[in-house]
Amino acid sequence: MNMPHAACKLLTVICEAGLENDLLRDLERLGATGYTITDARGRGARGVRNAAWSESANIRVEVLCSEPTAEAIVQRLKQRYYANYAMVLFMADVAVLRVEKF
Amino acid sequence: MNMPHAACKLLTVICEAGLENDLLRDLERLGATGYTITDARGRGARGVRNAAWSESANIRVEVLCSEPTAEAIVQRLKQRYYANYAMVLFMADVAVLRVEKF
Amino acid sequence: MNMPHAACKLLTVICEAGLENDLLRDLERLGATGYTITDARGRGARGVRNAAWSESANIRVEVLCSEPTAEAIVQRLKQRYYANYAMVLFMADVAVLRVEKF
Amino acid sequence: MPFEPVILFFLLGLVAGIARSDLKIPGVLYESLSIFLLLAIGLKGGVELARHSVVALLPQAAMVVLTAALIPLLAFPLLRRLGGFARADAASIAAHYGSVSVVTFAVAAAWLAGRGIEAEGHLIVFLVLLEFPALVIGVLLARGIGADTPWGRVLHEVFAGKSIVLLVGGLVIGWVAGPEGIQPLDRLFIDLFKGMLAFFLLEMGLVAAGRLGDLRRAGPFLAGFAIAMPLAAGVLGTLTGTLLGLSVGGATLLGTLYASASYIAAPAAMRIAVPEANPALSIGASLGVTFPFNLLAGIPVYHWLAGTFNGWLK
Amino acid sequence: MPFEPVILFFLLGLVAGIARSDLKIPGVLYESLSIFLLLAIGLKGGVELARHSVVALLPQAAMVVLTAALIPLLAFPLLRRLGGFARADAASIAAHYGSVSVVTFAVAAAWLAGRGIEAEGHLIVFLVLLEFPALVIGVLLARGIGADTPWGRVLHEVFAGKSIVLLVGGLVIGWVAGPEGIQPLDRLFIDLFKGMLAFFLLEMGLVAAGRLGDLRRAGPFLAGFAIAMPLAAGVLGTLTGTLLGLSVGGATLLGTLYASASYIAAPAAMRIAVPEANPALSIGASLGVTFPFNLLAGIPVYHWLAGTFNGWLK
Amino acid sequence: MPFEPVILFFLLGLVAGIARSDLKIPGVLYESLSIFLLLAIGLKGGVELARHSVVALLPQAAMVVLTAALIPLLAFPLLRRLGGFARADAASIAAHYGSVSVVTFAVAAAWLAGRGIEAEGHLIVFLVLLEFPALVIGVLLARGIGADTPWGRVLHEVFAGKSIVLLVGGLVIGWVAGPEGIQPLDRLFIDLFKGMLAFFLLEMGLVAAGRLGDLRRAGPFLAGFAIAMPLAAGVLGTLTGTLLGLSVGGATLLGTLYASASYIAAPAAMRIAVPEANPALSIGASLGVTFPFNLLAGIPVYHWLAGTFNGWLK
Ligand SMILES: Nc1ncnc2c1ncn2[C@@H]1O[C@H](COP(=O)(O)O)[C@@H](O)[C@H]1O
Ligand SMILES: Nc1ncnc2c1ncn2[C@@H]1O[C@H](COP(=O)(O)O)[C@@H](O)[C@H]1O
Ligand SMILES: Nc1ncnc2c1ncn2[C@@H]1O[C@H](COP(=O)(O)O)[C@@H](O)[C@H]1O
Ligand code: NA
Ligand code: NA
Ligand code: NA
Repeated sequence: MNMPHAACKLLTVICEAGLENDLLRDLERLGATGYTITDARGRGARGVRNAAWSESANIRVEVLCSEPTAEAIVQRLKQRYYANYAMVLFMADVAVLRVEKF
Repeated sequence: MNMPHAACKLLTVICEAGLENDLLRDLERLGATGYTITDARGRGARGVRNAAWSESANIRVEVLCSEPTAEAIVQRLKQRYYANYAMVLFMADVAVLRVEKF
Repeated sequence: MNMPHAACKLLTVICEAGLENDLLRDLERLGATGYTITDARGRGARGVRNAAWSESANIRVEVLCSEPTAEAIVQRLKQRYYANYAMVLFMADVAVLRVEKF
Repeated sequence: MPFEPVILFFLLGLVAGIARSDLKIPGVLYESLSIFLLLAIGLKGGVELARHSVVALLPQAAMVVLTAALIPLLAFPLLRRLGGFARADAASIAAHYGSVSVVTFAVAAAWLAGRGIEAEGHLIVFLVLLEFPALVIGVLLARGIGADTPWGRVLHEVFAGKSIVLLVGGLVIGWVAGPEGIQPLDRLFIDLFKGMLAFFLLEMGLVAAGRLGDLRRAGPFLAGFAIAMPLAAGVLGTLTGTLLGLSVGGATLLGTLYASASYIAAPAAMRIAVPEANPALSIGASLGVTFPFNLLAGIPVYHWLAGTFNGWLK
Repeated sequence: MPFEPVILFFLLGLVAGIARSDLKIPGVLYESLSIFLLLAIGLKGGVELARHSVVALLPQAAMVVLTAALIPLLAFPLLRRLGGFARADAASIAAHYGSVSVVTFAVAAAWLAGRGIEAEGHLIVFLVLLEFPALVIGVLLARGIGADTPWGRVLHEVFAGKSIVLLVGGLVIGWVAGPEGIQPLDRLFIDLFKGMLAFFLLEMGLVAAGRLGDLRRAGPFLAGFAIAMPLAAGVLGTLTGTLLGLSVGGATLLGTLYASASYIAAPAAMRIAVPEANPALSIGASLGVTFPFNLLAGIPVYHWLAGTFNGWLK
Repeated sequence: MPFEPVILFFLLGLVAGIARSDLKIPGVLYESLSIFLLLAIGLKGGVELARHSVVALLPQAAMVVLTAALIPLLAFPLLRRLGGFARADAASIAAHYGSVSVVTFAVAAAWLAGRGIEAEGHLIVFLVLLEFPALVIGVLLARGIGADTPWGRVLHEVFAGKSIVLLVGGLVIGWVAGPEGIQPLDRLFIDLFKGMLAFFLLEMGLVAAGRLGDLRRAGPFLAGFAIAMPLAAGVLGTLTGTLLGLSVGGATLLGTLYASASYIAAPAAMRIAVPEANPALSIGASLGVTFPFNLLAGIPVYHWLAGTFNGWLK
């Protein structure tokens, strides 16, 4: 690509909706400059979460950030939530405009 | 990355909402350990699907899985749905924590 | 992969919901053969957009397309919306079935 | 006024859709309203049923279902031979026209009520009975009785589909609870019915506006069919009703049921059972033409037919 | 009580929002309620209109629209010179204050009704007429009449925007169907209006709580403007109403309309037409300050003004 | 009929869920209905409160809260010793059963009203008071008073949780506005209450159907507990109510409150405060067994108990 695209990490976290407030506070503290949330449902090791009511709803949170920030977030989430909460996370490489934003 | 991140496939299927039950049964049978669904709308070869009512709604299904499982799912969906249903699928490489989960 | 998977770009645009009509018109004009939209909320440089009412809602638009089309879309969006609207975009490489579709 | 005021909401939605207004009825509101309408109609039918002997209705119900089965059997060859449609498409469209539209029925009932014309309450039972036979006929027309049809899933789709579950569920609740048991729910299910119907029609107008393009693409034969078919079915329905001894109002409602085309139960079932059929054709015809036609012109026609037939037989 | 009880729901929402409660009104419910309120107000206005000669209203309507146009023309230089706002921001805020808030109007109508004070029904027609001129003025203030303004899209955004479509659509339906045609819908649109308004105000409180931060950032000038402007506009409105011969109740409502600031039609239109304006400023002022101010303090003030002016002129 | 007709909607949802119908109540409708029900109950309680001296209620309220605290303190050792549950799970389940179910209360009130049995209006105040003490007790049982419990966040979760905010908010609004202030809202909050409850129960049936699997996995002890515990708590509640001088209807409602298990406030709070507890256990028991048990069998039992105790004491 001949544009000033810069590499950046896209971290996606899927977890139970009740964690939203806590999770966002963590993200902010660890240096994420933003996030995007969509409402989701799904199935995983902790069973079906079909979003029929708020207790069984998931959220899908995306964070564009640098690799160190992504690593810090992953460590924090792993330590704080992984044992007791429905949560899955994955990371991908993406190209962004204006990398200084993230 | 110096963490035990493992490579994994992220398969994304976008299709008409009415296929949800059948599709999930297929995923389970083919060995997917989980999935995440978000409600979507869109446009493609089969026209606009604006989610104004349930017949015109799409779903967006994400499956984290190994490459062989991903291949098996792609083959199955291609053979079973591609001819007659609005459906698009794409696959990406992602890094996950705890690859044994998927 | 031993299947006829072809490489393709996945462009994701996250922006304020009020841009939907204009954005879709741009996509069509620039040669995108389709798109997928999910409703979203988030936070970024322009503050919190929590989707509590329509003025503060985001959309998340995905476009599968060739690299030149993706570049053209990025240029257009950058020039037309980036200065005045809440908008973030990123691009990833994905594998698709039937690349001629996109 | 020549037509029911609630139809104006449909027209408002249609105009807003054509003018590309940013007015959108959230999909969830649409779903909620359709659950409300189906349940309310079921409840009303159940309360009516509690007043009747179910056994006494059986012969009449059998006749209604049998003659209605003629509709898809007539539509299919017409679409296949004259229209040149593929087998799957012809069968799917036939199924849509053989089944019924709950909202069209509700508008016809409101139209009659607005004129003070009485109608038998147990027509709602016929509404429920007419929902599904045409769907099974449609699948048979598309596939034959061959072994490769996933009948288990098709029948599950039909009988566990939300419209049957809500209509039959409401019917049973209304029947078990009876008029006094349901009475505290009347504030919601009876008093608000017409307002909710108006809201729903607004959304139907918006959806129908989005279907006009499909229809243009399908060509004039289908548009013509979508007007001729309900008229023919309306004649059959009002005649059947009159012969079965229904009042003019009741025969009007039966004519409307026969003339109406499904767009809730049928699309969902056909998509699973006959996936090679193009849904743009069946939904374009039923929602883009037949639904507005019945609302604006059909219902008065069926009423006039019912009156005429009733005159002949008296 | 000194104020309308429904305002308590706004306060509950505000408190819940400030206390960071997990109470959230789903966005879809908000959308559905706003569709309901706009349509209900339109219908009510249409039924009123059916009782009047439209032609007789024309001169009064022209005067109302003309004097209301003074509001943005006054607000703009104030914001520009005294407030030091950028041209686009000043124009956008001026447009918000020139347009009207349907919910503030509804609360004022409820407040009057709760005190048994009569008001002319055709005020709703003025509500509809006052929605959009200020939006056009705002765009002109921001851009001039230059060729680079996408007027086609701007006008489409204004006239095909959901608030105009629903208000005008309701007006036309109410007018065509007349009181008897609408009457079966009253159970929904009239009886439930105030309850729905309460629900909507709960959500508005939550939204307004989220806007207080924007406002703090914008500084004290804008907060002051957001209280002084409605007071000035309220004087203009009650005076205009009194001079046009409206009752005290009618003049109170007109004063409330002038004093209220839009947060449905204006933000959507300004975002498209004047994108370089910062929406946090205009929405922070109109929703974070002016809306609660009018609810809690403004309406009684406009009523007192209307009474005073009426006394002078009698 | 032996039971309240609205329960039929719960059964319909249960059957549809078990039959894997495609009927889905949109999550947003569920949220909207629960906001409606909580607010409506709060308002009703507030209007009742406006008729009483709050001070006079205090001693009764203290007794009600104190004896209800026995429920989690009894449930915890039972689950721990006899059931062999982990500490966190036992504490979380105990908290669910110590707290109350607003919908069970509403069905019991409808059941009494359907039989013309009077009950004290201020029971709603007890409903609000009983929501949260058990949640605090549950956290204490799980953690002790150790320093590592995030009490700030736990208490915020409890008191800023939507059920407390809406119940208390409604209570305060009803109390401040009084019967006449609230009266224009009655069309929505009173007249539609039972219909909305029916709708909500339909959804609860669907949700409960999805929980039966969890329960099967948890084994027979928990299922037995989920029936024995409400019966024991029902005895405690009806006895307390009778000793406090409540009418038979009032004691029935208090018994129902004690017997009911929370599935709105408790799951949310426990998830934050005791995350290592498995929510499938507590929700499976409270929603999959206790909720239907109370609806179908419990309420008549508590009424019979209340009648018997009342007979003894007279
Ligand atoms: N293999 C998977 N692919 C995609 N999403 C998954 C997968 N496993 C789990 N999830 C999502 O992550 C949520 C929590 O997963 P778990 O903690 O495994 O129950 C599930 O409800 C799904 O939405
Ligand atoms: N080029 C594309 N980019 C993103 N999404 C697409 C694209 N093409 C199709 N889709 C999505 O896939 C659905 C089905 O596509 P189709 O089968 O092509 O009609 C559409 O409704 C869109 O949501
Ligand atoms: N770092 C980020 N990661 C993920 N999404 C973001 C990020 N920054 C912004 N967004 C999304 O893009 C929208 C607009 O961003 P902005 O223009 O920076 O306000 C936000 O409301 C978020 O939904
Ligand atoms: Na038919
Ligand atoms: Na104004
Ligand atoms: Na309890």
